Amino acid sequence: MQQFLQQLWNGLAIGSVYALVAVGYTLVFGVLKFINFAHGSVLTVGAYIALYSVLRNWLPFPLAFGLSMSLSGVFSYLTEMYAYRPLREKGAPKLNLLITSIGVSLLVENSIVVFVSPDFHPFPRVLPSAPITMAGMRIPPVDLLLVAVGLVLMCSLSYFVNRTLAGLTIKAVALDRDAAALMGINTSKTISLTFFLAGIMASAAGVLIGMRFSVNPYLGGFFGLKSFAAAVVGGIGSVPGAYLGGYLIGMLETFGAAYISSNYKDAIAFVLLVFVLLYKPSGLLGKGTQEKV
Amino acid sequence: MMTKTNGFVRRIIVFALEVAAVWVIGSLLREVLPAYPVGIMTIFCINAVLALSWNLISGFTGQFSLGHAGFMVVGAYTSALLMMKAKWPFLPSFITAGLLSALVGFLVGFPSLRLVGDYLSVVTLGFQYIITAILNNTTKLTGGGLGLPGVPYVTSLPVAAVTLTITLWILSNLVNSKQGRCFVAVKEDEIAAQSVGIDTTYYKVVAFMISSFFAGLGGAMIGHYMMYLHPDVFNYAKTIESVSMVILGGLGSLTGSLLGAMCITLLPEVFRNLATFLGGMGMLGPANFLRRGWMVFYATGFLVLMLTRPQGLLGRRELTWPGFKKWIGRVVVRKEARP
Amino acid sequence: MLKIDKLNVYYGGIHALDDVSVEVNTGEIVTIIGANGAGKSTLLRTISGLVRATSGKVSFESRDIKRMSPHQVVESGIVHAPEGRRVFSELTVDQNLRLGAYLRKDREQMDEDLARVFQLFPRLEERRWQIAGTLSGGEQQMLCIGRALMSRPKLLLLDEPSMGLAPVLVQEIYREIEEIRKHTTILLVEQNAYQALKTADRGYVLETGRIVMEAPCRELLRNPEVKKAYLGK
Amino acid sequence: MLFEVENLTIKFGGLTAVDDVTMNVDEGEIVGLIGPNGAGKTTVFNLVTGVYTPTSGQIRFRGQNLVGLKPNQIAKLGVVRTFQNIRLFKTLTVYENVRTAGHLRVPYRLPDAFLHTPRFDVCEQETHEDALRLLDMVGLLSRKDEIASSLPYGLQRRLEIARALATRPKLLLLDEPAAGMNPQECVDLIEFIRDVKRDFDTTILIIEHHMDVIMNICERMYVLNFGKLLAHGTPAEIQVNPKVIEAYLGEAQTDAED
Repeated sequence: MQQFLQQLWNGLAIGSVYALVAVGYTLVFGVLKFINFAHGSVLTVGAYIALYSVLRNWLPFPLAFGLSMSLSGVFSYLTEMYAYRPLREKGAPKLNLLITSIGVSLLVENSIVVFVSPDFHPFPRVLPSAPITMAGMRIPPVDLLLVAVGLVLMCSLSYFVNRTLAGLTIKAVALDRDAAALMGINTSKTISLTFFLAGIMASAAGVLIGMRFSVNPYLGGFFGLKSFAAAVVGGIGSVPGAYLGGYLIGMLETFGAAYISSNYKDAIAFVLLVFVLLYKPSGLLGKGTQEKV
Repeated sequence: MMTKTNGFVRRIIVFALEVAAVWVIGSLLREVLPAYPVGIMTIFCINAVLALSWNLISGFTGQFSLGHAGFMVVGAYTSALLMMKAKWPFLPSFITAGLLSALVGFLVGFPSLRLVGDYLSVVTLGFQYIITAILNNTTKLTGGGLGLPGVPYVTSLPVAAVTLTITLWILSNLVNSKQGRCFVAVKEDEIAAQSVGIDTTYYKVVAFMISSFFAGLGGAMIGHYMMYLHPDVFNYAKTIESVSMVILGGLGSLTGSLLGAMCITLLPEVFRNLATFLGGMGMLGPANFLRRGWMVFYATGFLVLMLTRPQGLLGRRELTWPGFKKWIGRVVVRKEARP
Repeated sequence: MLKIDKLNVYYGGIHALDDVSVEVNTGEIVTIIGANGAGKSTLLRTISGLVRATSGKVSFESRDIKRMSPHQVVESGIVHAPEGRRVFSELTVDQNLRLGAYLRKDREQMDEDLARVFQLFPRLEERRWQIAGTLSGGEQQMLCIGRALMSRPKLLLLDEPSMGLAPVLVQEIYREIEEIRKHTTILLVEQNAYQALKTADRGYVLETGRIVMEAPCRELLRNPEVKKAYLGK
Repeated sequence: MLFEVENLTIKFGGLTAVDDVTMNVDEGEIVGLIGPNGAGKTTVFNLVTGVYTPTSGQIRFRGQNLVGLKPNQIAKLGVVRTFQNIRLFKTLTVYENVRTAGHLRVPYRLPDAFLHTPRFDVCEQETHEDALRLLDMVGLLSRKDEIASSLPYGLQRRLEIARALATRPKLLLLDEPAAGMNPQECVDLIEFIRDVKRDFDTTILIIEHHMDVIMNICERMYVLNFGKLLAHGTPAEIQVNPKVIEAYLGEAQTDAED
């Protein structure tokens, strides 16, 4: 039982990471209908910004965290501005957007390898490393922070998207871009806002996952992909779906590793993905769309 | 009917002569040239097979697959293990490697090709991760994460060049057939394709299987060239390598894939030689940068290409002899026209 | 108020609008009638900035609006209730209406407008918290018009408000249009030519991208050619 | 009876888009399907061609049930359509559009394609010639190497019909072929559809808004309104049917009839 609770907690922690990143995929897919393969890179960029701010003693950790989130948001916004928008305005096919986003992720990853460092960096100790014992579970403080930050960010995002007018524009653009424009919504601005928000969420995940494991150039590729699987499992385009998918994959992974075999841990997300897509191609909470004939 | 048969026989004979010529030239080059350029040419041939096979599913049929490395790895381990453990000769191992990849292609493709567009890329990518996980954990059979040393060396330049020639011949025959036209129709507009009776699922699965077959052959060649296998050789980056070749050359152009494979194969070599040269001149800093700098150059080039010429160098056109002659003709005429 | 001069639009190889000139004066209802594919919707989409014109002039209150993006057009006082209703199907009626008032910063005025829309379409108030996708066709049409009115436009572009609606509902919608015209100028596109001509002051007949006739509606209703082509007599 | 639809119904959520429609088409007829915008005409085509599955009802073609078949299977049986918003293979040439659609009449298999066998040569030669002949018949031969999407609108419509004809349909479904055409083009189209019917020996079911087109070429017509069948008869009968005039032509003076 104790072990079960411990795994449940671990799953929750790692699931928070997936959920935070997955929601970015889902938001961007909502407004632009394409998979932003560069979304994972934002996570890496965020982790590095925080790492260097702390490593070089530029900023205390909480400020570094905040700086990382806002700069990554801006970075995400810039990728849209300079890589995707020109293509969109030319009316390029969606496949070109997808390929371009792969190019962006290559550029980010390779630039970090070449200009920064190809090595794995442990994150400097900013939190006590001794685990906290709670109800028999041993919880590293970073996990506590992860779950807390995850919950706060996810709730804020949901509130923003569902309850504020600016947030509603994201939904409106996702549902019908032309109709949104006819309401006086500046759709380009809404798309930028979406990328900014997606960037903030991803970088929060990036910093925390960097603290939990290590910071390296491939961080985004690895977690980004599984988070994408989470977004699809939950139903891409659906914000609660992204959260559900994230936690689900986090749980399955930790329980799979604990009770079945840790060797297949990284494959679990994709096995789940394949099964969900076969059973319900639009994902668990997604709405099926049929092309209009 | 008689003349038709003759035409067929003649084409087969011409093709056999071509293959023989490629073999002879390849063998000669291997004898005459130093190991370094021979190696690059061999790698080019392997890369070209991989690019051509990815082009069939993604360039012609429009199904963006990101699991190409997954099919390579199936072929690589199958051929290597058949030769090492079952003591099969090369050719049957090689063909079996392709067939098994095609079978895996069917198993992955049949369910996932019902998904639309972007989802396919994710499922195929996921498949590649699953297969890597499986290989990493079957230590007894495949060496797992320790790798598989002692794979027999077979992929000499003539072998790779002949494989490329056959691949190119079969694929160009295929795309210039009813089936090839149906592949393109699926890419153009699935609903319209169905409306004229094209079974889009069937053609997608067929294209996927053929693509996987040749990816398997390419993977097998890699194993028999490096004489060592490791699951991580066939990662996402390996897939992206083939993707970049095709995109550079042009989605839906076979000769474009050859061109793209050539450029991408040469790119790191150019940088490496430049670095060695600079190192020799005593400029160690820039030399060290260049050694890794090609990666940034490669990524930047990839992006610039997508933003400025997304259809690639050739678009959907093919390089052909008559076309080449026409082009030469135009260039010459233009020069002569000058005062 | 709105002045369109020699407008040309190409749309995927098609010359969709060919030297179209249309004028709308303050307080009028002007209608554009024509068959499917004649270019009526394209004209409205060009005015609202969704489609780019190749040549010609579009000016609104003597400002050139041809190069404006859709949200700038809305800012200038034109709002377009698109064909096929296009409500945000997964949002509530209330959210749809609030998005309609997106450019209005003043909360009080917004509540006032909301009240006005509910007065016009009491059924929307009953269904205020319902998801728009679950409304009936007629209710969605009301929502579409109500949403457009939330920005307090000077000019309302209405695209086929009667499409797919039962006759009773068509009459109801047109009663509300009579109401709306008291405050707002309207450019109305209709396939239901009879209904449109009965309601509007002036009409244009659009045929494969060209204006072939322009006259007060009373005259168009009597015109034998119009009768033959659009009124089935 | 070549083609029969019985009690066809489809519901999308709360909306009944097609409601209990029964109709039939006999061999060699040209039958019209008219009704106001949003009446469910295109939905009927989508049901017949397998794009949607009906909630209830039957569709039979030459006695065979079409419900549950995939669009490509239905096309293979000989029921082929065009689309309201033209769906060509946009980046292919005119010739390639027609040639691709000829695939159903090419019997060779994959190995023939790999090796370009003698059988392949014979079949390819035949379909090549057939495609050219077809383009000649529809008057597109001189533009065969142009990219489909670069054609003028009217010719794109014509090409779409030619592409459908390349499959040699027994029943051709035309969805608003005259949309966006001027009166002269409409006259040409009427001529063209008559030619098609004669030369290809096909039966035609046509959705159209242009009254002059539909009244001119149809022997019989069905009128839909709100998904329901409103009337059925010859053009002359339909033209004077008060219910049709009220619903279709928008003259809603009284609701006394309901």
